[in-house]
This record gives sequence, C-alpha cells and structure tokens, in this order.
Amino acid sequence: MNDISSQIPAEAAGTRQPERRFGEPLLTVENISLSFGGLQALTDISFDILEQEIRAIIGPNGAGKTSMLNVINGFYHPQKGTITYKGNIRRTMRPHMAAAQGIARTFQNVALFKGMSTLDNIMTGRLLKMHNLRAPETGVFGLDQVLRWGAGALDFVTQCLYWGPNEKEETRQRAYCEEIVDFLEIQAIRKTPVGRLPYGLQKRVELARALAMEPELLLLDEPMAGMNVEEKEDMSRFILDVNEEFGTTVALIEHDMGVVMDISDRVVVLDYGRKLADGRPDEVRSDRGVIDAYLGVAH
Amino acid sequence: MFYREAGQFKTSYAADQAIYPIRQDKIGILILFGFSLLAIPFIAPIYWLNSILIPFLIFSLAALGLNILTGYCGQLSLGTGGFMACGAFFSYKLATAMPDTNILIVFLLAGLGTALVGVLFGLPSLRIKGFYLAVATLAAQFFLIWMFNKFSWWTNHSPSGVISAPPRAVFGDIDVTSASASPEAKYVFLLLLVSFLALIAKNMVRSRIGRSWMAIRDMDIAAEIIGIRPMLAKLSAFAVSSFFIGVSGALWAFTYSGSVEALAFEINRSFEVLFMIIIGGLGAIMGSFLGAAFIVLLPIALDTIPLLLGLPLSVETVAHLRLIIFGALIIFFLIVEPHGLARLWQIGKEKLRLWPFPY
Amino acid sequence: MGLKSLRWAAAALALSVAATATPVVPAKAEGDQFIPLLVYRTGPYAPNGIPLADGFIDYFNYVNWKEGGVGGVPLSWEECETQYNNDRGVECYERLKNRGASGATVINPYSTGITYALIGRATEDKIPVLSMGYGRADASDGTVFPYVYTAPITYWAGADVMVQYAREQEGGSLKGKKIALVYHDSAYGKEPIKTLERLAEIEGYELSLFPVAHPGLEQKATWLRIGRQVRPDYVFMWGWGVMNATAVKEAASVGFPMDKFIGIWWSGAEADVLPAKEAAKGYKSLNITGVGKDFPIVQDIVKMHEEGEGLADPANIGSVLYNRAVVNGFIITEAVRKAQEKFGQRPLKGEEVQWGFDNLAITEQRIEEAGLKGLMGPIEITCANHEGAGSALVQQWDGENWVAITGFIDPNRKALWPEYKASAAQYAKEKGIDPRNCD
Amino acid sequence: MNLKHLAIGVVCSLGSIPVVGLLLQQLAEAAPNDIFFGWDFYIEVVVTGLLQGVMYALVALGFVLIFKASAIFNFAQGAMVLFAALAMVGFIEMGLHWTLAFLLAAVVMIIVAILIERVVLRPMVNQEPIILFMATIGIFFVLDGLGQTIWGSNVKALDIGISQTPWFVLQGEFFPGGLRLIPTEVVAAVVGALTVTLLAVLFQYTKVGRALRAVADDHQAALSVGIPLKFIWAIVWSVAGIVGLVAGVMWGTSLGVQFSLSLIALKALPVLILGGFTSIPGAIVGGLIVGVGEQVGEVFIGPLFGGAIQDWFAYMLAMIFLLFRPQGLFGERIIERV
Repeated sequence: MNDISSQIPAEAAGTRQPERRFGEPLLTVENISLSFGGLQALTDISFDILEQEIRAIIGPNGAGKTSMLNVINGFYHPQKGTITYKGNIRRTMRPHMAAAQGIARTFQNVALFKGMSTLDNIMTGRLLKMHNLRAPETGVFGLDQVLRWGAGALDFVTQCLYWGPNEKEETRQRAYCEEIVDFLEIQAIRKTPVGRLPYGLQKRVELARALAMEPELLLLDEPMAGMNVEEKEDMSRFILDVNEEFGTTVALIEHDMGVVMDISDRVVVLDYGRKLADGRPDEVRSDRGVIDAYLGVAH
Repeated sequence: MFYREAGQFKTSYAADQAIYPIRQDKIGILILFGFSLLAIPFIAPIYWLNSILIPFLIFSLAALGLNILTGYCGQLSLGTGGFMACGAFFSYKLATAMPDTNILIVFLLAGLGTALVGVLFGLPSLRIKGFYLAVATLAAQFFLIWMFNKFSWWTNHSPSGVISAPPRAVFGDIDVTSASASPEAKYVFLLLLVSFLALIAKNMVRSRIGRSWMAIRDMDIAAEIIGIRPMLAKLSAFAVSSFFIGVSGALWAFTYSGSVEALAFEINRSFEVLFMIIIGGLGAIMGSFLGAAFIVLLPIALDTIPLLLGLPLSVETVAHLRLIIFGALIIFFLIVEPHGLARLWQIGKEKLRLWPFPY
Repeated sequence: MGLKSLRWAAAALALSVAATATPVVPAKAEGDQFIPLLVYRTGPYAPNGIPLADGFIDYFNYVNWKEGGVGGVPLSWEECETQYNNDRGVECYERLKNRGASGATVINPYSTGITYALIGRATEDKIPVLSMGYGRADASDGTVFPYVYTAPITYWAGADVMVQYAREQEGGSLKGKKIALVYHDSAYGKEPIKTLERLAEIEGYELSLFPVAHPGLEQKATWLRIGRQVRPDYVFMWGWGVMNATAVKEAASVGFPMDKFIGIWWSGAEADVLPAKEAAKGYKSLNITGVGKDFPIVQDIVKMHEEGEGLADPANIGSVLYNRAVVNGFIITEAVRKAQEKFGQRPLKGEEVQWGFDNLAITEQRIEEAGLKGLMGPIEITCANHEGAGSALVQQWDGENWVAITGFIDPNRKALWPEYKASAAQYAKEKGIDPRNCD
Repeated sequence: MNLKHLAIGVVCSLGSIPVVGLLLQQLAEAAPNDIFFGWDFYIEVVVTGLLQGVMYALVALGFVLIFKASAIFNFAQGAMVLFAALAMVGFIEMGLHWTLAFLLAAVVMIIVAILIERVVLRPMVNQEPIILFMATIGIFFVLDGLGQTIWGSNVKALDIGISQTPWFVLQGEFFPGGLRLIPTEVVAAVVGALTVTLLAVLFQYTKVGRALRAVADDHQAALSVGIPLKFIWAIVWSVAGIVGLVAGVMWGTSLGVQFSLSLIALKALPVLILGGFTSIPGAIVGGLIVGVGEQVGEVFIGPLFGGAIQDWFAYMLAMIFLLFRPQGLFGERIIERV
C-alpha cells in the first residue's frame, strides 16, 4: 500500500480500453428520504454510481444536491433508504468512517484549513494513510487489539520525538504529496498559507487535499463555481485526468451545463428533493421534466 | 546582511521539514540555549532567577499546554488553573507517598494524572463549542479547586489546606525543589525540562497529531470528512495540553512557590495563561514563550517605570495605573497585531531577510 | 498613524518592557534600617489593606520624626503592592529583600497565603517573618520555625479566647450549646477548626461548620441554614474582606442576635460593618489591639499630622487596622532596639534582628513608657516560643464605633502548646528540618 | 416564538420545584444526620433562590445584550457593574439625590459605551471572537483601575431608601416564623422584571430594536441594507451599561459598593449557558434556575460534601444541561451545513 510508485499509474493510463471503463456499481442509493424537522430535503431518491465513471448531479438551487452528497459521506443521516457501498449495505456512520472507506470530498464553499500552508493541507489529507508503526497481525483473539494499542502508543511517542519511523514516514508522505502538487501544478504556493490564496487556487488545493486521500469515490461539490473560463478548463482537465490516470470514480455537482455535458458519463437530475431524470448527458438534455425544472414551469 | 538564506539549498524533504530550516536560525537558537544554560546561572542576579526566570519558564510551559488546546486545536479553555492545581496536588501526594522516587518520575506521573482529568473534562467538547465550551471548562476550574480545598486527604490533612513541597533532587544531592534548593539549580533544571517539553510540543504540532488538531481548529466538519476522528483529536489535545499544564502546576508548587494552597490556582491564573497565548500568538510554540515573558515582565516593568522616572506616585496610584495600563496595552496589542508577538517576530525576521532593501 | 508604524510601536514596546523590568534600586541614604512593606491598596481587599498600610508608614515616619529612628538609625521603607495575591507577594519579597543598607529587617506579609509562601524562602534568606495574628499557628514553635514569629497571638489561641468568652457569657458552661463556625474556605479560614473541635470535646458544645467560598459574596444558603435549621447559640466567624460585611448583613436579615455573633480580629474593622449600617449594631469581634484614638502614641501621631508631617490619610487614624499596624510597627522597632543592644547601633541584617526577636520582652512598663498603654498586652518571645504569650480582647460595634467590652483575655496556652508542637513536628518531618536547640 | 418558549420554560421550572422537594425529602430520610428537610424551610430556600436568581439575571442580561448584537462575549460586564455603581455613589457623595445620581451615572455609562465602541470595537471589526473576548478582559482591567483611581478602593454604602429589615410575611400555620423576604431583593425582583419587559418592548416595537435584531442576525447583511452598525453597537453597549448600573445599584445596596462587585460576573456565566447567550428571556429563566438550584444545592446537598459547593454547582448544573441541549435553554437550534 505504501509503495508510492505503484499508486500513480504512469503514462500507461491513457492506453486504457474505453469499454473496460465502467465496472460494477460502486455505490448505490435506494429510496433515500431526509428531512430536517418539517423540511423535506430529499424524497425517495435512488441511483447508482459505477466504478470509474464520472457521475454528475444537477438541479436548480435548493434541489437537495449538496444534501445528497452529505448523505453519501455520512454527514447527514437519512430517515429512510439504504446505501450500498462496494457491495455492502452501509449502516449509520460518521463522516470519518466514510473517509476511511475511501470517500473523499470537496465543498461548495471552500473548506480548507485556513491556518495551514498548502502543503500542510495536502499532508492532512494523507492522515489516514500515515502509519509510523504497524502492529503485527497474530490472529490470536484479544492479542491483536492489545498490539494495536501498543503500536498506537509507540506511534505517538515517535511523533513526540519526531524520530525514526516518524521522520521516515513524514518524508515518504511528503514525497507523495509533492507528486500531487506537481500533478495539479501548484508548486509555487506550497508554503503559502491557504487563506492568502485566490479562490481558484483554493479550489485546486482542496482538490489536492481530496486526492491525497487516494479516494475510490471522489465527491466534488461545485468544483467550478465562481471560476472564469480558463480556470474552468483547467479544472475540467484535472477532473478528467484524475478519473483516467488514477481510475477514481467521481461524483460531481455542477451548474455549468456545458461542463457537465462535456465531462460526465451519466447525469442524475434532482429538483425539490426528488429525482427528475437519470441517464446519459444527451438523454437528460432532451428530457421534458428537466427543461421545465430549469425554465421554472410550475409543478 | 548576515541574515541571508541565499545559497542554502535543501536537497531532501527531511532537511526542508526541520524545525529551523534556515541555518542562521539554527545557530541563533543554539547560541541562545547555550547562553541560557551556561552563562545565565552565573551572571543573573538572584532576584532575576527567583522572580523572573523561574516563573517565566513555568508559565511558558503552562502557556505551551494551553496553546496546544486553544491555539492548535481551537478549543477555548478557562480551566487552566484547575489543571495546574491537579498537577501540584497529584505530585505532592506522590512525592510524599513515595519519597524515594525520582522527582522527575513524580512530575511525569502527575502530568499523566492531569491528562486523565483533562480528558474527563474535555468530554463536553464533543457536544459543545466556542464560548459555551469555555464556560463549561469553568466548571472544571471551580470544581477542581473546590475538591483540593475541601478534602484534606490531598494535603495530607494539613490543618490549613496548604501543601509545602519537600526537598527532592533529580540526581546526586542537588535539590531542585522547595525553598531550600538553590535558585541556580532550580533554574537549570527548569530550563532543561521546559526546553525538552517544548521540543516535544514542536514535534507534535509538525507531525500527524498536530495536523489533525489544526484541521479540527480550522474547520471541524471538513476535518471529519477527510477522516479525522473528532473525538480522538479533541481528547488527545485535551490530554496533551493537560499534561503540560499539569507538569507546570507541579513545577509551580515544587520549584517556584514551595508551598501553595488550592486558591493559588484560582480563575485569575487561567486568565493569566490565556493572556500569554493571545499576546504571544495562538498556534505558535514561540508565542507561548514570548507571551509568558511579556506577562511576567509587564507588571514588574510598570512598577519600576515611575521609580525610573523619579515620579513621586503613591503605591496606590501606581497600582491603579498599572491596571489601566495593563488593560490598555492588551487592547493595543490586540488591535495592532491580533496574531501576537510571534507574528511580530516573524515580520521582523522577514524584514531582516530583505534588509537593507524595502522589498 | 498607520497600522505599520503601530506595529513597530508594539514591537518597540515589547522590547522596552523587557528592558525596564530590571529592578532599579532607588537611591537611599546609607545607614538606614530598611523595612519592606507588602501592602494591598487596590483589589478586593483594599478596604482592609489601606488602613493597615497607612498605619505602618505613619508609625515608621513617626519614629523618624520623633526620635530620628531607632537608636539613631533612621528607618526607611518601601511599599510593594501585592493585591493580596500570593505570586505578587513573593515577587515583592524577592524584589525588596536586598534593599536598604542591610537588606530587609523583617517581612510582614499581611496575608496568610503569602506567609505560607514566604516561610521557606525567608528562612533560607535569614529574614524574620512577623505574621502578627495570622499565618501558621504552629510556627509559634521557634525550634522548627526559627525565622517565623506569630506574636502576639495565633488563630488557634484566638479560637480559644472566643470559646472562653462565650463560656463566660453563658455563666461558665457551654454544655449542650451549639456553636457554628462560618469561615472563609481557604488556608486562613480552616486554621481554627481543629482547635474548636478539640474544645468541643472538652466543653461539651456542638460545633457545626459553614465554609464560605471565596470571595464570600454568597452566604444566603449558609445563613438560611444557620437561621432556620441549626439555630446555634453562637456564631464564630473567620472572614476577610467582603465576606465579613456580607455575613453581618445576612445574619441580621435572618434575625440572628448580633451579640452572639463573634468574628476573629480580621472580621472586626470599620469596613466590615459600615455597609450593614445599623443592622450591624451589637456585632462583636476579637481584637489584638486597643480601639480608638485614646492612646498617647496615637495622639502623638495626630500631632505629627497637625504639623504637616503625616503621610497617611488622617481619616484612617485610630481605626482598628491602623492601630494594629502601629502595634506591629512598634514590635518591629522594639526587636530592632533589642538587637542593637547586642550588635550596635547600625543598620542590622535580618539575621541580627532575628536575635532581637528571639530575646524580645515587651513589658507593661515599656508599653506605658512608649505611650501604648491599653493598645497592646505584654509579650515575651523566646527562642522556642515565638508566640510571645500575647492576648486578645472583645470589641463591639455600637453603630458608630468599635468599643472594647473586655480587657485582654489570655488564651489557655497550656493546652495549645502541645498542639503547636505536634503540628510543627509533622512539618519538620515532611520538610526534613532538624529542629534547632533552644536550651 | 419567545413567549411560547418562555411559558414552557416557566411551567417546567415551576413544576420541578415540588418534584425536587419530594426527592430531597426522601434523601433527608435516608441521611437524617446530614440533611434537614421541612417543606416550609424548603419553600423559603426556593424563594430566596428565586430572588437571588433575579439578581444574577440582571447581570446576565448585560452579557446577553452585547452578545446578541455583536457576538462579543463581554467579560467586562462585571467591571461595568462596578464602575456604574461607583459613579453613582460618587455623585451621591457630591450631595446629589440618588435619583439624580442615577441619571448622571447612566450618562457616564453611555459615555463609557461610546468610548469603548470608538477606541476598542471599531478598530477590531472582523476579528475572531476570541480576540474580541480578550479585548473585553482588557476593558475589564481599564475600568477597574479607572474606577478605583477616581473613587478610591474603600467600601461605600449605597442607600436608595430601601429598608434593610426583613419582612416576615404569610405568618401562620405553614410558616410558623413567617416567610422571610428582604426588601432590597423584592425591589430588585420588581426592577428586574420591569427591565426585562422594557427591553423586550424596545427590541420588539421600536425602529432601533428592529435594527438591533437585524444586526444580531447577520452583521454583513444588516450593514448592506444601511443599518449603521457602529451606532447600533454604541446603543447596545450603552443599554448594557445602564442594565449594569441597575444591577450595580441592586447589588450595591445589599453588599456595599466595592471591588468585589466586579466578581459577580462569574456568577452570571452559568446563567448564560443555561439560558443561551442570545436570549433575554433565557437570561431571566436561567437566572432563576441557577438561583434556586444553587441555594437548594448548597442547603440540602452541600452538607453531604462539606459545603461551599455553590461555586461549581451552578456550573455543573449548566454543563450537564448543555450535554443534552448544546444551544442552551432558549438558544436557536444549530443545524450544521457544509
């Protein structure tokens, strides 16, 4: 797992066969309903996300798109419905558990760690992958837990002393982060506190942080909001590259229809917390209900 | 001119991650440490050792502890005094119950005990935030002080509830605790201990654990979504912070004051330490030291200024003026540089780097 | 001024703070006997601290004015504001201990907390600590505490006097009576508990304890229980600062008879009863000095003020705590005088003054001669006995003034000394102190 | 919405009084040596607590006003109480009637408020809450020092013509000795109730009140629709100063005006977290709960632990409560969004 070179497929990624692109459903949501007090945010939503596809979620403001992402990464708990992730039905969980299972996320309003530098933000994304020490697996009941605790304590000590395994691990993870920095072309702002960066770069750093988690499923909440055309082009390129080179499944919310139609494989349309349409971009584009929703026809 | 980093290239990530990546800084800090260790004990007057340097070092440690919790993890705490009291009373009980144990181990155990108490009182932080949490930590403050004051077991049934530190040595027969120890020995002991603990703190905040604290501080929701367990991060911050504060409380009772009652750790102590980290700089190890120095020195300086100027002010007027000036200075500093002395220090360094060119 | 220049100002300020913190030794004439004064003229205890500090400076000034000092050696002093705060007290001590021609003569901490904090330090520095009517009672044992003096009387002895007085009021027996102790929940307030508990067994009264949390603003619950539930025959109080005034008010409001309510000598100053006004009428307290201005020495000080030589606020002259400071000052100058007999008339070191204390005997005759008759009882300090066998009287508030209603009462020292000894022995054991030999 | 919540809060609180009483009765039977319980005594303790609670609420009210309008946790409220009371006593000592002195002291507090807004708040707009909090501690020191420099540190009696002798009302079978009421406290309760009503009306029905609520909701938005933020802040601090003056007068008449008055701010903090930092009715109900809880706790539970538990009892009460309702009694429910 820790061998970095194996994590980043080299140029070979481009040679992948198109027909092999989509695999099994990575995540399936079925009949999800969510409400806050009296407010119904999502009603009976079902769709799936296939491995390695780029799935767009669109809809007018207040359609429940962000709530949907929040449900997927465990921040909101739906009152009804099931989520199946990698073939297992998921129980109620906290967001950090979703993260541990390989779901990463960016936010509509940039949610970077403002007091830290770009590099530290990205390194924070590596937290789950960092282990100074690993407890050996013995398979003996109880002993494993004890060993894990012991390893955790020792790990803490090495962090206090910044010594041995800790320094090695820091350096190794740093190298990984530097790869992402290169990939997203943000070398120049490595040590800049992110609070001082312009909005477009902040969005990029946020993507970098999400990538540092080596996610299997990447949730992007309006990655291109507030950007100019060139920035949007850059960002689209990055998303496509991530999807192709790392093979990461992407679910994204976006308002720019042009971008959505260009880069997504399939689109799900929400309105007023209900699913309106689901399908390939060109199918969705011609859907009567979708057009009505966007043009504001009364329901 | 001499403060140039041009020509210093880092060829490995390890070198780039060092505490002081710039060579001049490294040399500077080594000289400062060497001077503090080898020269100050011999040249500083006893008054400086006893009344300024020793409390400064102890307060720095407490500020360091609070800075980990408040500056790095973003959890505002007003319970510092209570945790210092824990350290003081735990170490007193341990030191008197096990007179033959090395005092360093006693301090360590007292710190660990305080860490446990810190975790206990940190539990509400999982539910409540901001000023609500701050007020909730006052519960810890008042409860702990009451407990040490109320149950005479903590003071070995001293009729007045005062503990007085027994003399103990770290090695050989050079005492470092209680009033009978020489100020020089106490100072050197404190300098080494506090420097070591500061190094540990620095290492923590540039490692994984420190990053998870800062992530919680900057945006707890995003931190959780990238996989940080808020409970673990917050409680570990409470534990580490309380450990530092507990050790500083033990040092306060054993090396500075020699004898304390629980009321010595009342709410004002909490505010004092909070001032230190705000003035010094939240989220800066250096800031804890600068802030502690400032708060220790300011009242003494304010007392001395009228004497220096030869103003015939009564003690009463000076005392009142001191309150006013103290308050006004704090407001002034907060307005001018809310990021504290540490930031001023940094700005100064950046200026020096470019000097004599303005940009 | 831009933010930038302000920033420079801030940096410059921070640096100058560091620079000016260097203690300056003010120019003092050579040949002074220097006495550091730890005062609190500000903060929550200022109402009590101001008359105390005023009494000191007026008395020392008076000695210089009248006789040109002690044995020709002028007195000098410097006030240091502690705000009744232990750390500041320690800092003041460290700052002042080496001032003057020969360093500090003696320390008067005027706070039990500061006394505790200074005992070890002062012993190490060989500077006597005179904790007059406060501090550690067991420090009366001069073999364990060679540099600490509790003269003329300790809290334990004070508790004993209170019980004696109450017994006398009850016609000689306290059997079956109820006594409540309302105390400041701190080192200070807890001092009398052991003594009162011991006496409860002997006298047969029932003791109930009512701690009051610092600073003592909240006593409603305490007095509800006292007034409605426990209904004691007597209430004793170990209070300080705002706690006293609050207690007197609350006692009045639950209708507790004021003349059965007796405070320790720190609960019987003007500031303690004034806020309660007429409700406080009849309230009693102990005092270790006489009350009022009707003493030759106080009259002399008034004269000094008339001649424009006074230093303090004349309104404080003759107040309870002012008088106490005068007596305290007198004990110090007597100790210096005694020490001069042995070491000569020059500024003396703390160590030398300690000898003066150890051999100090202030007789009735000497008191009268110095114009303090009625202001204090005789004391006799020895190497082993640092309490000096002083005494206390009971005073009562008549709505306008404090009035002494008894003469000086001697505590039952025979019973107290074994207690001092035992407690001091435990301290010695804990600190690894070898008691000195006084024979 | 506030009225409904207030009603529920009051009913629940009142309802819990007999329940707690019954529990304590059981406890007293279990530990007769430590606890003494009688219904008449209990009622008297509760009444004392309620009256005391109003006094706390008066102090807490100042905090709430400022927090509501500027999201500042104003630690200097205690010092403002002391400063106001000192000013008033100062004017009385100059020979003025107390009503006139009160008005002049109010003017002083308005000047103080304007100064604070000008010198401290204006340069610190948009700072983090914790920095502003520390700045108010700075204000605390300045006001404490200034007050003592001008008026001295001595205890001063404050007499506004309220008798100190307790009344004993309802003398009869149930209360053999009568129910003890202290006139100062009764007056304080009435004044407290009036102050709250006045503030509620001010907030609800005046133009300034509407602006205040708008500012409380969202500074930026309020600013953008043309509400003069600085003016509003000056108003709020003035009102908080005057509420502090009222509290100072009430506390001052019963304790004497002196330094320790500034410490009662600490007693108001548990009230704040119970009632919510932003709710005026919360301050009142919180004050009552803390007042009663504290007195009942100290009288009936305190003896089990050796007493003097008042200091932390209120905080623990508030903290345990917070664990179940993190936003306080009347605070608005927090829905987190990303």
